[in-house]
Amino acid sequence: MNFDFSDDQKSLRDEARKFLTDKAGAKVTRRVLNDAAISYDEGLWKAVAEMGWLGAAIPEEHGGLGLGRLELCVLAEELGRAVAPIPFSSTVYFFAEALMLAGSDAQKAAHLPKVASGETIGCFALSEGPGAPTAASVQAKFDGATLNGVKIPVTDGDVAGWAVVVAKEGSGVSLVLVDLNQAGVTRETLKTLDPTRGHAKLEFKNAKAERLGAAGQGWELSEAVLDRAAVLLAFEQVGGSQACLEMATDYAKNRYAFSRQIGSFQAIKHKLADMYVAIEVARSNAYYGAWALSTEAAELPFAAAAARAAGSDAYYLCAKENIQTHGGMGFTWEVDCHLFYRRAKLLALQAGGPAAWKEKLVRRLERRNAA
Amino acid sequence: MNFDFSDDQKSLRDEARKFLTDKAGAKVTRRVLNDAAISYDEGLWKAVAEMGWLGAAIPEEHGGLGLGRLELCVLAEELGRAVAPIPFSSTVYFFAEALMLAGSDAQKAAHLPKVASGETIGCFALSEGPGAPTAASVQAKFDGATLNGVKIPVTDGDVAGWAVVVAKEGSGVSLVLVDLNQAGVTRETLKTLDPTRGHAKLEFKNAKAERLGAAGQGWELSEAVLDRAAVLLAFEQVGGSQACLEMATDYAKNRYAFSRQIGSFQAIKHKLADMYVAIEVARSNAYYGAWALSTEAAELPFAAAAARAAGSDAYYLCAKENIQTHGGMGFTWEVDCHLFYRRAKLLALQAGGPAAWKEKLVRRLERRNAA
Amino acid sequence: MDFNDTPEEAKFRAEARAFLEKNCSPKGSDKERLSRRLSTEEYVKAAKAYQKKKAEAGFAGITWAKEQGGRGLPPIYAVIFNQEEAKFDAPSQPFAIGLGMCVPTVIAFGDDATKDRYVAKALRGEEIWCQLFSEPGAGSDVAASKTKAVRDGDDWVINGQKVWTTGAHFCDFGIVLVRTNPDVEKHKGLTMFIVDMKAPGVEVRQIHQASGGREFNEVYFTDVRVPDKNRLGEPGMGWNVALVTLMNERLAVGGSTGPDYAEILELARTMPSPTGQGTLVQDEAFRQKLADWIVKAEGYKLSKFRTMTALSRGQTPGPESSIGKVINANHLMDICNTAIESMDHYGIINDGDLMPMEAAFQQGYMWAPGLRIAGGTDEILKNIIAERVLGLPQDVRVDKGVAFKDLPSGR
Amino acid sequence: MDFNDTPEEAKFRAEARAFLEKNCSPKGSDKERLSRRLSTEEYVKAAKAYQKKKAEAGFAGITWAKEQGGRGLPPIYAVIFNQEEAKFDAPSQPFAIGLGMCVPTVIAFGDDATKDRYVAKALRGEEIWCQLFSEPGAGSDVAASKTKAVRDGDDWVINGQKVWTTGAHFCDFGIVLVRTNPDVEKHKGLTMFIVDMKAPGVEVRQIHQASGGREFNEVYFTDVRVPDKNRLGEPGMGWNVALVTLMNERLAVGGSTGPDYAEILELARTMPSPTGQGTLVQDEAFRQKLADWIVKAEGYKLSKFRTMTALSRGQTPGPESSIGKVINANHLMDICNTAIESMDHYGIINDGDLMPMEAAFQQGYMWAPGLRIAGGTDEILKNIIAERVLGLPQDVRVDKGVAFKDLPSGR
Repeated sequence: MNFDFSDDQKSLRDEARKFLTDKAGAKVTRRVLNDAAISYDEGLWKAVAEMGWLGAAIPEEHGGLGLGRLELCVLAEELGRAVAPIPFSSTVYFFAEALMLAGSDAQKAAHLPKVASGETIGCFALSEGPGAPTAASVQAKFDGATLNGVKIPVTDGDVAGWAVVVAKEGSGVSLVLVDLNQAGVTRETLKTLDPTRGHAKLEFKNAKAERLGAAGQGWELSEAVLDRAAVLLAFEQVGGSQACLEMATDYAKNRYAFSRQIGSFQAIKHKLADMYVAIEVARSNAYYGAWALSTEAAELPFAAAAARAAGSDAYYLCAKENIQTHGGMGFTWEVDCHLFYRRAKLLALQAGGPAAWKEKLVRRLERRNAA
Repeated sequence: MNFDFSDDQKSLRDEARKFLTDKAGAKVTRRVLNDAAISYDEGLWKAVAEMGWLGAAIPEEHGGLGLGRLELCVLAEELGRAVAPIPFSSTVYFFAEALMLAGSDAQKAAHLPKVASGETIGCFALSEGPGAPTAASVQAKFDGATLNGVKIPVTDGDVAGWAVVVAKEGSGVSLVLVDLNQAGVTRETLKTLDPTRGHAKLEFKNAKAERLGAAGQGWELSEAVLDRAAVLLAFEQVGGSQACLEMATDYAKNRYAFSRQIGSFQAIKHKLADMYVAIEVARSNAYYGAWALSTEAAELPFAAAAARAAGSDAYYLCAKENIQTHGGMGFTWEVDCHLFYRRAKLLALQAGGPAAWKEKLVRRLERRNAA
Repeated sequence: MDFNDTPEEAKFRAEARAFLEKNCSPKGSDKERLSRRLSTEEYVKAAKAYQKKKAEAGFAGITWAKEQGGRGLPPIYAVIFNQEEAKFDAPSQPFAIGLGMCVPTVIAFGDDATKDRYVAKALRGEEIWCQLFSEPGAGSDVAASKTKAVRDGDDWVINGQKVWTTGAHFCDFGIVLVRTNPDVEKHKGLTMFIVDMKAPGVEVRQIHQASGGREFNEVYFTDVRVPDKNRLGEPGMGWNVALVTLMNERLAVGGSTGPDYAEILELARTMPSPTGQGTLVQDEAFRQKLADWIVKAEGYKLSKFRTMTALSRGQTPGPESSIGKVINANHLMDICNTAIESMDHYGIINDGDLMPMEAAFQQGYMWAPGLRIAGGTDEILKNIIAERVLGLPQDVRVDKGVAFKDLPSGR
Repeated sequence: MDFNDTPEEAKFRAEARAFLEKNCSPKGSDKERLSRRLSTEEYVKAAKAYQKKKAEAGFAGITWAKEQGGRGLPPIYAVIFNQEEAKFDAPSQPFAIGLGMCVPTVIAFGDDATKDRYVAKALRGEEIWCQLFSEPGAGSDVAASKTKAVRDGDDWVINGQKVWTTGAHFCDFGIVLVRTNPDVEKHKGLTMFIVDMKAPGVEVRQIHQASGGREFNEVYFTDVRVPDKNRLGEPGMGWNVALVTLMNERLAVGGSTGPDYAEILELARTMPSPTGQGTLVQDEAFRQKLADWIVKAEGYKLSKFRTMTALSRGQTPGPESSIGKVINANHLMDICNTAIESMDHYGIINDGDLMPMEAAFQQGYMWAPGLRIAGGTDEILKNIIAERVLGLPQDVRVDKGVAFKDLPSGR
């Protein structure tokens, strides 16, 4: 029985935390928050690329570090904790994972090295409007060479150079690889609840595109990409939740009301204990997802859904109760509570909302039981 | 604007509380709890009959007091508070209401005076096994003269003399009036979570029976009976919830831990405040139900569903948190907490479970919006 | 039980409606509202004009004594007027705190000269008031105020900072709770003053909220001189004065907070369900939640009817009306969060032009955390219910019998 | 990350399984269990015989030092044995508290003569132990124990009452926490003794629980004489001794508490949905709840794997394992309540012959309130998490610096 990260992985975590404390954190996130003209921090992006993190899980032959997914989970937790304002998840959890999952050798060779170096920002375009997408609801259309349709919202779609797009092809669905810097692509920046990350509406009009993976396999591939991303996002959620708990705990120890530390009041104690319990549940489920992801276990779909459901609920709880613990201060722009509250919602929605994932979890349990 | 009981009704409440404090209460409820041979307290039943409560809402011409449904609501709250171990709800909220709603003059004349005097205990037989019954699920069969089928469970069915039974008749459903003391009826007593009330499985084999109300109108009538009973049960739930809150508050003021009254700890304070809020919500919804019931308003189906949903949730919360507030003492047979915890579950199930009523509430809202 | 007005109440309601129809537009869409259409300055001007008309028509100070310019009617009449006014786009908001909380305090504690100077002008809409209690270090624990006033001849000199002051940037006067004696117990060293918000040394800065808005202010006092005649109550009795102000808060607060069950039901009719089958309104998980929201919202609304009944019988509603805020803030957050999550990825968009109901759910999501805190946190309100309604003992107080200056106050 | 045993662990697991297959039956239905089939007396006899076999085979005291008759293995081996044993109907329950909590306390604080007298006999199943800490007035606040012991020559004389003592009616010895000095602070006047449960003056009465069962006892002490050599630790140091016992509690507690998500899913396949359409398992409200239960149950199970990993690395699990009980009791109550309510009116029946899963949901409903209290209430466990894991300050203590006899203790 070894259900924990290795000492090497823990060293990586310590290193990552030190690096991000230095190079990221609220001050960097706020640069993006307060400047409507930018939607990610270029300096941090470059620094992260230089650390090799963008290629952590990319094989060495494609310019990556060739580490495992467990190492990527470690990094994800730290990026979540730092509320990092960079298109890391879109590029690494979605775009690169889609390429590694479905790409031809040529596609991998063309794109992965640029991802690893930080040259290519990638994104994943699935949603086409309100509600959880289904295979049947996809309207974007690929004819083997060109793509037409509208994707909204696309996280980091405003700054990405390339997109993996889920599109109809004939009677099926395919994944499609598209260069976003072409005449056939129009982008419209979107205002969102989390301005520390970019979002766009992407419109494709006869945009040149190529298939990623087999024709008609797009929905299954999309689900597989979402499962992988779900585990990695769950680590971001755990990291963010943990940061909220630490922030609230610190405040509760130092803030006085009625001449006592507010952390000595049971209402605050039990609130923070509830956060702790939610995080432990989320963390354990995330670890299981990490194990399944790293070993390509058959349990991955189930584990990913559980990790995502637990992570989304925990982060929402922790983000809102962190504000509440801070009282009036927590509701000011200057105090960082709202950065987490905003990011919590983005992470809960980016790969599909909680109710849809809970339904997936139950379906996967039923499938497992039937097997 | 007058959304409260009148002074007369409040006097009735004070009187009822005084009477029940004297004649009922835990000591009487425990007589039934601790004696497997009985399922209601005959002495209390007679006393309640003598007070005229069984006929409170029955017209004077049929031997009742001819008061309104508001007065019955007042009595229901007090009976709920006392966890009264008598077949009051089955006889008055279900059996008598069904007769008044659907009975012919002859049926009313035959049965209502005996209900009012306490001579007849009545019951309502709808369920035929696990799950919420529907018009389509009813299996008991009435052929115009005889009844066949099995009803399980029937609250107070072990002690009732007469039953109103929901049965199939041809392609529709009818209400049927049955004398339970006949050869065609077999009763089997059931062990339940609330042994302070009787329950039976009733089996009908060519039992003589007569129709109550029009043929084929049984499901609509059954729903109407359930709506009326729902409001009255909601008052029992509010009364029970309030008793739990008072019991917990009293204990919290007098029990010491860590050399302080436990009621001075925020965890207990906030628990009791949550109970208070739930009760206020339940009470206000119950009052609205009472108004709709007493004025035969078109809002009754909506109001009844809201009152029942709020009442069931509030009583469950209050009953379980009353135990928790009492700590180990609350989990002993000798302390009365479990009487409420048991009754809370019976009241939440007796006229159909909470999820089914919440679904009804939403349907009724949609119907209201569509109108 | 009877939901109808008495004949007198019905007559008053008709008069109120006639007045409102003459002077205001009925509520239209959000975009048409005065508060959106006008600049703050224009809106305050409109509010003053409207208040003047109310005063002339006898709808200002409905429950106030006649000698204060009021109409001397029972509280139910104020409720009726508010019910009717809520149907119109009436610019009454800027006066809510002043006439609801501050001026009643002036009436209760001011001498005749003070009342003559301030009450009528406030009632006629000529001067607007704000309330200056909360401080960065005194939120839930308002009595821990540190802003100090030192006697200097006939004046007091105020230094310090207040926070979360609604409307400070357009107000003329405020009532300010300050510490005049740090050498006695916390609650015993406070004094209340009327302060001229235009006086030298008063600086108002808007607070940038987490939600992005700027409805509240910080107010800094630097050597602000206030004449002793502006004192309300004796020196050291400020806490008792403040309690009167806060008691009035419960009567003043109310109104809609954001989208409720009707709005999310409307949304659910068109939103796909998270399971991919049918619409959200067909999803039983949603329907069960909707039922809970109906029960809570109706329960709260009906509880207010019970309060109104008590008012109409001449009873004063007690702290039990605190349940409203405990229910509403979390109710709003839950509804908005569910609505957003049901939109899936699309729910992250926060743009009124693109989103259902002009992004009301997204805005509610950002506003709800503030609502859980403003005017008393969930935790403080539950303490109030536990202690003042249920009679549970106070928590252990470590600030009894200790001079304010010796109390620990953290960083 | 790796869920496999090391080669040594795998070998040990195989040995354990072989032992269990030889000496126990695999778990069957509830009704067939030894604990149901046998009388208490017969069951205790079977337990003693089984414990003897365990000792002979080297599966008793797996983590205990060799000089105490143990095997001196790391804690992960005890976990492995427990995992395997849980698959069998092994009558180990009567020894759980004695060997898990009491005897380790004897080992930690007893002198050699004491250890020689008691430890081996306990390990070989000849004598069973119970723990006598809680009192009617000392539940969450165990240190408020009032049962007193007064020195008389070489003996101490005990008078008072303990409560919630598991197995007292069949135990041979107990460790009892008593007050030997009421004139000092609460935590400083306690002393721990070994008490012979068959001694004159010890009276055991079964507690009738709210759930109807009788698993616990009250124990009355009337002039019970205990020799001074039975004292564990110095007089006045009883609280420190008790803390060691309670620390072992966290390692001893565990196991299944009742129906979980798999069981309610099985139920839902046949139960009609509350909407009247299809079965419960097709009802999305149920499915969303089911997902939450999966997440919690798996999260708890996986958290135990993390604890086991820490154990296998030689770390001691801390108070963070308190999360288990906070999750489990409410989880059980919620699952049972939902199951019962889904049965509609039928759910009220509490008869194993009539009900799905032998009425396990009804029984869980009645048992769950006890689980929220036994071994530390939800509230106490959250305090522990807040204070010992998160490092939040203690609540204000009013019992510091006051002699026990002068503390208020209510009615």
